[in-house]
Amino acid sequence: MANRTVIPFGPQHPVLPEPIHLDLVIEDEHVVEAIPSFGFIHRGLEKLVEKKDFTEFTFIAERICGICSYIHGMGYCQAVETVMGLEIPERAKWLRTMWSELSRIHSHMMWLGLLADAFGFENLFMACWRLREGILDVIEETSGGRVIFGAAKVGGCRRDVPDDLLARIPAQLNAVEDELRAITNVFRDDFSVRQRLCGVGLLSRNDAYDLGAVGPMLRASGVAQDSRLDGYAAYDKIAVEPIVEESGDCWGRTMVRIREIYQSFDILRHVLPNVPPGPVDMKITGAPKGEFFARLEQPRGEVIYYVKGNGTKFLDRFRVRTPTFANIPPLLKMLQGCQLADVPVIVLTIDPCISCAER
Amino acid sequence: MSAWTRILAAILFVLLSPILAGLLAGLDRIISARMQSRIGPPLLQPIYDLLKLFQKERIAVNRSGHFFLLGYLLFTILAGIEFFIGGDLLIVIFALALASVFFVLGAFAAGSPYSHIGAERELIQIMASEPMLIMCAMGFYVATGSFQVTTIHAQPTPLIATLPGIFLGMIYILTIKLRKSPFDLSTSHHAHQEIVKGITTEFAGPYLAIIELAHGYETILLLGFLYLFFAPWPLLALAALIAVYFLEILADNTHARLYWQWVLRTSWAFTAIVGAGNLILLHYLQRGGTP
Amino acid sequence: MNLFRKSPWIIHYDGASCNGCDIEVLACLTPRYDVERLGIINTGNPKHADILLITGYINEQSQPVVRTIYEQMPDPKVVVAVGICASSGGIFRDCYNTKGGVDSTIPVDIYVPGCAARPESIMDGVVQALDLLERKRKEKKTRRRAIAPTPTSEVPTP
Amino acid sequence: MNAPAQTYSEIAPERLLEAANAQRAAGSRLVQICCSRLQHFELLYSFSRPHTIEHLRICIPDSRVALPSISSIYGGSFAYENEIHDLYGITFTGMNVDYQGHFFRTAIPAPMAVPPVCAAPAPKPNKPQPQKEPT
Repeated sequence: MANRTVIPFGPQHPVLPEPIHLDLVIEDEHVVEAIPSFGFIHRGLEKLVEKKDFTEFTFIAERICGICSYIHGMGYCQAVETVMGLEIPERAKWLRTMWSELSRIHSHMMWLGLLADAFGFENLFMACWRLREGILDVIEETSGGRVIFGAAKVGGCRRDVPDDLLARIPAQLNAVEDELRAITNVFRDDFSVRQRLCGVGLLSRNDAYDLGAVGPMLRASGVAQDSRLDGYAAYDKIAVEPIVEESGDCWGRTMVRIREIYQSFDILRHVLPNVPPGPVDMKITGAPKGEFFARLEQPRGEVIYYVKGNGTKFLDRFRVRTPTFANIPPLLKMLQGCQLADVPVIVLTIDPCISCAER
Repeated sequence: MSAWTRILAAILFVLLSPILAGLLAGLDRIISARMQSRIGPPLLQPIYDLLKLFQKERIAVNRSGHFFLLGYLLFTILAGIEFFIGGDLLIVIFALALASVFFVLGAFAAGSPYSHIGAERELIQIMASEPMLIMCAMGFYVATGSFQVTTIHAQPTPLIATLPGIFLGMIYILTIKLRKSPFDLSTSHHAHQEIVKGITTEFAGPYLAIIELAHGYETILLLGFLYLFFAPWPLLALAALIAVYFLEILADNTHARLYWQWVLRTSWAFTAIVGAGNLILLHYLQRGGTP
Repeated sequence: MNLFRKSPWIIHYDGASCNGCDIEVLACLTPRYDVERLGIINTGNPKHADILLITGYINEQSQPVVRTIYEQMPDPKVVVAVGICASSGGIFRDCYNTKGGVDSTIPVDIYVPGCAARPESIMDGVVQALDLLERKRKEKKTRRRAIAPTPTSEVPTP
Repeated sequence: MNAPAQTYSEIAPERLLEAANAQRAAGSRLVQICCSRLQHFELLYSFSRPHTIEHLRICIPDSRVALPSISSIYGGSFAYENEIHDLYGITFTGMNVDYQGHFFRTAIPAPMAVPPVCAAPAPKPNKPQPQKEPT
């Protein structure tokens, strides 16, 4: 069996919901080399910024990716607002924080399910996705949409959330959190899950830093980096402690994400009673002129929006560097020498969002 | 058994097994779904699936592959007939092994990398499960002095009393044979897998139906093996079979898929300890009893 | 008996989309929506599938992939375009890398609206596809009887 | 906001490797490389330490100017460089992983190298015809 074979992995593959293609050179089920190819979802939406009005472009920014949709829209708006020197109303800032934390929880829970599916644990997949519906219910109640909810707007939020609804949400969240404990315990303690995660896809601290890993990837390798510390939206009034694991393997990354879910629940419990009264958006006059890099923390890691305006309604350049794009070099590093059975698990631990990466 | 009852048993096996296996699989899917807090498909779903597959278009990937699949089906049925007419257990095991080899050859002939890896893994699974099947036959022989299913079936005391270790080992390899987690390496019924559908990737429509059909016969045959342990008490046997099958579903729903190295290692270790241990102990006791 | 109505196996391919519809397609499989009630299995293997669910539009690189998947599926088969992007290109229609909706590459039978399409409407689309499957099988059978045994005759593409 | 200070500094293309080496010695992380098509091509290399973010700006008149790859210093930079090569047609020399123009396969070669049409409401129904890039 010791001859080399090349296995085409993807672009249509049941374990990967999204098209990415890897040519795996394998020898006895060990991956010698992984050669990825991209471009299956490349849309070129950055170029659209030259055809669409900068306020209208928010909708396209939200559709960079359907999973972290809200944070994309919000990050774009934040970059434009900084260029224009706008200070958005306080209530909008708190609502933005609320929605981005809800997005983080829903994204991480979805990811936990997909990971379980990748190592063949169907029951766990179903359990995670069942609970995720509870979070989607909250998102739907507050914004009207399930995954892409169009609540971001240059200058604030597109909708206000009534105070009685805000008061009701914590109880809903607590119910989800209670049930989630049982599931995350399985990820932490179950024998067969640990067999599949511990020591798989090791990424050392130095490699993670040098290759430019971001988000849970970087934090699971022991680097405390979290863009929420920069204090955008209402994060300057909330104490956020970066969650760090030292092991640097798939299990460590799972633990980082699980602990982040609970952290987000805590943040939401702090945010929801403290949303100040007032308007949620402001009138926009003029057009952006200047350039700015906005850094935000997505569920998948640090995301960067670059906006360059020329004083007209149409921006010169919009660029987004998504976390998945930054995590591709570390992924290739981890895939070398792993087992074929581990490929889906390792690919999933970067929480790949190919739509984000290819835009 | 007279010639006529034998023929009747053979016909009943050939006709009823697919229906029985279909119902069993349907129940399996419903119970799995309930474990996952879903409602699940109708009870007859596997039968609908099978009939639908026969109506699909035939895409000829490789003719020899299809010939091998027919061999797989034929030898599985032959093994089953030999078993249910009360024939020789060794012939049953050899026919079953031959059927598996046909299946693997069929997948190798298909020529896609996924089905190749699936076939390699299937070989490993055969390696993991075959020793236990042979040990089971040996156990029956040591306990009853015969390889004939009729003789084993006619024992006055249930064999579970003397062969508990062999029974445990058979349950273990049943998980492999039913393609349940953590042993769903070569292909898997529902869970998504890194090698897509593994060994069955390249077979479409009626050919996939043949595989499903053969798998159904194999399931019934293996349950027949387990029945022999309780032969004098049919009701207890039925209860035991239901309990075992439920256990398999439970294992499927509480485990991740593991590596082939792990599967090979543990199944050999487990079957060696419980199976061979049981055999040695039994042999020793019998000699001690009649010096 | 209309077996295709009872046992539709789906395969999902993500063209160039934003993922919103993809995760909704997956959500259909999970406890709240549970399409296995209708006998639907997400096979992930084109050779086993009856219904091709495509989300997102077609671009330069995904075009041959979509075509291959479609050709690998044995007849009868139905294509469901999920979401606005898959139907017409949607919000990304003006992008330089867009070839248009799924129907620019393969024949589409059912269009599911929405951005992102909700699980309910995806399920509705799939259920509408079920009747088509049986009809296509019958059409093919009568056609084959009419024009003698040419086993590789394809369903004409509209 | 207590966001870290962002500094922009312009350097000559020849000094790129030297500057990247200096960043690496200072312990910075490569955050991103962004190319913009204005009347000229403008590349922004962003480096970050925990509390600062520095952008190095490089301006080149057209895409025929080849730039040195910094992948020998920052191993992960190949992704950005391949992307810029495919979308803007700028050549990088000495990339550690070179996709030869197949990182993003687009219908038209170097689609983003077209300068922006500022302030025009842009009703552009004529889609560019696909052409194969000679490789």
